[in-house]
Amino acid sequence: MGALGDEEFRAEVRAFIAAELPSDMASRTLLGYHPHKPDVEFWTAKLDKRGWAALNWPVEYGGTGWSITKRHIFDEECYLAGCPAVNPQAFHLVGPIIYAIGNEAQKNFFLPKIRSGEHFWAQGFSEPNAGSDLAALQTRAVREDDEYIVNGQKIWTSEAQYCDWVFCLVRTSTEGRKQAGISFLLVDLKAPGITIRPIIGIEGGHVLNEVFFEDVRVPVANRIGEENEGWTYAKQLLGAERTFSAVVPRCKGLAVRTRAIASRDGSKGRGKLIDDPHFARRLAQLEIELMAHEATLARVVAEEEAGVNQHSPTPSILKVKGTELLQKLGALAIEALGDSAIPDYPEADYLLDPPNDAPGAPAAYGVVSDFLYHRSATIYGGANEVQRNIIAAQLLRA
Amino acid sequence: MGALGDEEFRAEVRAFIAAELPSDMASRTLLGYHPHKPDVEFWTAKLDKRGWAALNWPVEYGGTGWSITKRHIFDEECYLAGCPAVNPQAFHLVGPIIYAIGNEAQKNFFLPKIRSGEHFWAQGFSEPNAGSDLAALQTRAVREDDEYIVNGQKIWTSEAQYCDWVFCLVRTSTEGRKQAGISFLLVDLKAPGITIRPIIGIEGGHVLNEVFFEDVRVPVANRIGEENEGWTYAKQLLGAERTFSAVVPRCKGLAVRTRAIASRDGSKGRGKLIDDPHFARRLAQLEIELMAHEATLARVVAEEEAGVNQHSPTPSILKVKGTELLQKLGALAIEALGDSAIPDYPEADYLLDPPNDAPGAPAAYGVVSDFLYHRSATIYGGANEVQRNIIAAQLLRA
Amino acid sequence: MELHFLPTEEQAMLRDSVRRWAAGRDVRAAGDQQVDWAYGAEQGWLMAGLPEEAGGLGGSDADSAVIAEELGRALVRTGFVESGMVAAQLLLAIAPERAEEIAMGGVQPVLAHDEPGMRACYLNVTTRAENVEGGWKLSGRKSAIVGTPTSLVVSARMPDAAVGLFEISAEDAPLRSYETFDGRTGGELTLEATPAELLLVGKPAESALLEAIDRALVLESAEALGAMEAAFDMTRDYLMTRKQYGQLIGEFQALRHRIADMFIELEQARSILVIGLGGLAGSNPQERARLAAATRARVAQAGQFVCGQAIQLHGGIGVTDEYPVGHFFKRITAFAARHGGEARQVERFAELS
Amino acid sequence: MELHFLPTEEQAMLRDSVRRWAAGRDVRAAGDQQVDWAYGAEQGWLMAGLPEEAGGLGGSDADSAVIAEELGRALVRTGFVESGMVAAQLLLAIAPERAEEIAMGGVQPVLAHDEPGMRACYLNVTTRAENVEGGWKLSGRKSAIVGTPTSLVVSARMPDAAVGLFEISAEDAPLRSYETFDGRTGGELTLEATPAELLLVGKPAESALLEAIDRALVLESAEALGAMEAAFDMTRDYLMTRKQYGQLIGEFQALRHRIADMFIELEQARSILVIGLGGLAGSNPQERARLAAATRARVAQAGQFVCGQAIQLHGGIGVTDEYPVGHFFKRITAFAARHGGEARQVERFAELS
Repeated sequence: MGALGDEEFRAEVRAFIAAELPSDMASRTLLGYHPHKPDVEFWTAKLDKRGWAALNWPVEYGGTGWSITKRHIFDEECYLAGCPAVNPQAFHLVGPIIYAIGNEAQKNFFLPKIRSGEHFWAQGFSEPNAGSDLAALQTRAVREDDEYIVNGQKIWTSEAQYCDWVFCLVRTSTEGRKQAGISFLLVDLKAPGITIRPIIGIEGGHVLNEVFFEDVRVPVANRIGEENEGWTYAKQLLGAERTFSAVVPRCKGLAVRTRAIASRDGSKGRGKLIDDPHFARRLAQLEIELMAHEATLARVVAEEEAGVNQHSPTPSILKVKGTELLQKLGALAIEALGDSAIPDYPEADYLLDPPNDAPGAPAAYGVVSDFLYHRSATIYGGANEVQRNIIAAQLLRA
Repeated sequence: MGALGDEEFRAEVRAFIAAELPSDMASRTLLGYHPHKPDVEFWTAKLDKRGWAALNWPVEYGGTGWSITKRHIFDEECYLAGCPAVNPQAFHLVGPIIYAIGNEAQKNFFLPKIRSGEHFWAQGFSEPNAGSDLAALQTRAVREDDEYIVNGQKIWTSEAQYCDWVFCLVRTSTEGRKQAGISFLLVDLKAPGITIRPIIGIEGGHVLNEVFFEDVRVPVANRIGEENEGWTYAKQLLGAERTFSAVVPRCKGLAVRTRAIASRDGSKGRGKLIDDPHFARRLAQLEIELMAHEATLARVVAEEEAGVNQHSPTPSILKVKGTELLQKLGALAIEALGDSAIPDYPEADYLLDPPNDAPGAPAAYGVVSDFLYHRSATIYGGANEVQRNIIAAQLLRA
Repeated sequence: MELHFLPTEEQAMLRDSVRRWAAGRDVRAAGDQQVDWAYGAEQGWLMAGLPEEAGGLGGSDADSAVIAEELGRALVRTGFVESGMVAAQLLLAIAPERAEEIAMGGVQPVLAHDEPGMRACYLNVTTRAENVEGGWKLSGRKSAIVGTPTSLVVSARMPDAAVGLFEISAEDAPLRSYETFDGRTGGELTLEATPAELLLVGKPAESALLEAIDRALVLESAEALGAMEAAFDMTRDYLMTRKQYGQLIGEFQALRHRIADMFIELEQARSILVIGLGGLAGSNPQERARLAAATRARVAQAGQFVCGQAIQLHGGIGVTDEYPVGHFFKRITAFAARHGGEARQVERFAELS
Repeated sequence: MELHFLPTEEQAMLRDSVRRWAAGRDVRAAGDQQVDWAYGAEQGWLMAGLPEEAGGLGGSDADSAVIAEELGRALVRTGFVESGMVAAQLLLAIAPERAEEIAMGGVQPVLAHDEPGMRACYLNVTTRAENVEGGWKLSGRKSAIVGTPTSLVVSARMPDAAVGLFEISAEDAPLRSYETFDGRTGGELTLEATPAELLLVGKPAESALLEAIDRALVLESAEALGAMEAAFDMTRDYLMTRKQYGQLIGEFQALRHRIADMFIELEQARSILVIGLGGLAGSNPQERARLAAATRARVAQAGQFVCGQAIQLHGGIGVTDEYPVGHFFKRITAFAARHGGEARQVERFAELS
């Protein structure tokens, strides 16, 4: 459904992708495995050359200046075509904070390196005892002249193992409410005193990490905004990306893939699973839910552009609904695979050079892995329980 | 499924019902309308004559002394055959309290009159500001010589309009915790100072009432147990009836009826709705859930008889699962009816003398009314939210 | 397909005016349907969606949806949607010369198309039309008629199996009226060689009929959306008023999450209505039908959850006839039962995909 | 049908002994499957459900279920259920003279019946048996084989279309082993005129096969029940340990209601297992199949909810390979995907009703 119109623009995006995206990269991405760094670097550079890397940034910082509608179309086309996703922490999280709050030196140094793909960024927010209750964080930064000495630990740091920088919330004061006394620092991941320990996910992949800081020296010049005001900046950042957390393109891709899986000959006895009315209607049900969800996103986008209805708890709704749909679709995809879901399909073997006697079915590659990985979707970025707290708080304020 | 075995006993019950139950009474009951008092009186008397009225009571008080298993079989057969239900407040609630806590005079006076159907009882617990938080009740009983003077209001009093007595929780002291200072009184509904105001339900029926007490004089002899100990007795009473709140026979009846509704010729286009695999499987799903629920009831019954696993929060589970299944089955029955569900089928007209040009379909009589009435099933007897609190409290106690 | 996510200024004004009118109504009672009808006709509600040259106000179905939503919010029982927006528009398309009469509310038509067990197999018409001595006579049974029509637009199977649309005036129609469980007026028509005027036949009749059905699916969904909004608002207020255990019940996290879930569903319903209206405004009948089916299914699902939980969060008072919230639940229950039920509409969506 | 809701004293002892053995295991790793197998054989786990005259311990499938539940609790990867309880019992019924070898664990058979896309259309066998020079050769593809069998019991279609059961020793079988996503050993068999010994043919073969399948459905459900119990217990403990916002997360009402819902589902699974076992003990094959399908479906539904929410309530730590809870989720996900999925088992239940 082209709920957002603008078919001309859509065609331009398609043509660009068709011309520039190598097919092996596309198939790797479409299978739903974790991003492959060389692919992301390659594609970020291509986008940057065309001026399309920082699609959510204002033109003055090298962004596209596109309307949210256009960005959504672009995202959707990229997703469905299998373009590698640019480093999201850089483009969606720290980038906008740097251009909104950062000083000139920070903007000039960091923003171009994000756009070109030279700097990959990680997010250092959560700590072992500060998950849903993020403000309870304890990593300390003590000022010594023009440096902070940072000690502590971050956890659930996505992709830290191949990132260059990490933006952190650190405690610079223990006075007052716990939300006060937090500062926002940009830290070079190659700095001495940083140790990265991988956390392997239940899908077997390495996305998450623990990051340990032992007397890490960070120039005061790398602090964003004022000391002890980091919580305010972080909240701004977490609320901003409505569209990103709605995972609409990913859900659409999964619905299409599920239909394809269920349409294989012999997927149910001697027939096709998709011809089983019960299965077909459960898939249709999810497609309808997805249609309503996508329309909600489009409506929020339209409201945002028009500057109306700003106090509705819609970002949380988009996150809750999108991630729950993603999990439901994943479960239906596995059901459609049936026994073919069972083998563990290790990434490298199957993608780059699948053996001739490979067990299972190519239709299954990556489906279970993606499903297992996305159990985290209802947990990260503010667990869905926290999102429901936020929705209720907005609805029930007197 | 005869999950409980004992087929011989089941046959005996069936034979009794076949011999004694008038068919108009059976059809009236099976349609799911609210109990018709003359039917209940008739049937209670029949049961009493056979010695089967107080099936859950010990033999010494004129009960059957049956195992819980036998009671369950009996209940199920009665329900499926359309026997009117005996006054539940009398047999399931106050009766057991009278024989367990009451004195000899109370036992001798009240119990035979319950068994014979001479006394119908209402329950006076809830108040306008004491619903889920029952212990917040405020109806006062002030002692004056050998009488209490009762003032206050009860609400949601089922069937008060045709009951003879009401058992009430009243406040006899305001000292200490709110649970202390509550007494358990038996009150003659014909006593001066009592006013009953009907509450019409969303289904249009009159089951509920408000009961107002204005200087109502209640003999101290009608107090159950000790003064200020009423909360303990009430808790005993609310926890006792595991099987009653599981609504298994009612759910089974509704599943059978839903299947019949969906099996009508032309219920979907020119075919039958039951031949639609999607509908058939959703009904099968509920039948499976019901099977698991019934087996849970049977397991709890077996555990209770064996005296094991007594601290499991199973009564709450049975109530939650049973009432939620009842509502799901009701919704599916309405879906099966489709347009035929829409006319309002007033009780008396249709049951006793349906007009020749009656709109809708006889298959629909009582289905919507029953569905609407049972929105209350997840609210009364401790709302399902309260039941989940209870379950969690038992699971999470250190 | 172009979608309109934001109300126009005119729609906002229209919404306000309907809401002001409905504000004082008792949602528990039907009110005087004749008075309502006359008022609505005067306000132009019947014609909101019609072009000016057809005697309308030059708006679109989206304008009708705004009105329908507000009527649903107030649980208005009069068949504005069924008669004023669906059947009148169908009649007008066939008989444009009657525009003025229809626009003024002088005729209150209703579409008698459903048959017992049709279950949204819309072309499964079994009512038969026979040509007897130059006139048409219909035989069959029509169900689920809403309101107190002055004129019935009846579908029937022609001798050559094509679909025909006929008109029967209410005084000639053997209409058996009854009260519906949600307090509206319903009716069944038992036709036994009943004389009828032929309006349209064959493919044009079928197209007009299917468009009217899709319009009914979508605009009734708008009405249902309004009903669920009102039930939601009432529940939110109750959570901030009612105390138990010494605190507002809206402070209990389990109930907070429930109202959050209700709001999520409400927003889904609101969004998919835009999709359904986009389908009505489009030019592809199959796509229109597909999106109308999706809209109907999704709104029915959301409505049953929202209004069911509205009762649950109210507790005892919610199941009484005296309190409004149960009346919204009944309206949504009836809405969901009609047109074959939500599962059937999901099936139609899948068939049309 | 007689149902046994309470464990016997012997079953309680059996449960304790298996639980003691499993207590020290790391649920995140498969362990040494040969060692496990030898231990289980020695303990009589393979024979728990067999009458003494067949070399068993004189118990019933209910005893096997007790063992299976405890094995599931510890996420034991070895195919005790698939090989020891299902295939061995099938082989024994056909070849009672091999009782001692089987009971001692000297042969580890497995049933190779599933085929890609069979999806629990169990009689849809496409593997073909041909008689070549007095011996049998099989051609076709068998999937979803569990464990490291020494012997394969293979179903195939005879030249006259009857079902035949064959045996192929593992060394002669073109078995391609792989690791499953839940850390077990899986296998596929690609038969190309592979020589096989005929065990049984026609109706007796079909009956024996269907009984083995129902036993697999039910006993694997017992194993899944154990897995979900362990995930539940772990989550309950976590709620009473983990703090956020200065309080135990088990004090948040929304999470309290969630654990209550998990417990409700767990209890439903526990109960329907009794029904499934009742079916196995009964004498009516259709009823046995119907109840086995219901059991499988209900346990799969409960398991996916319980283990999914177990991860959710753990938060971040729940999605790591290092923490046990995700491993239970993977086992249940694989369990639910097999045998056609829960929806297919609901369909079978409906077909058999």
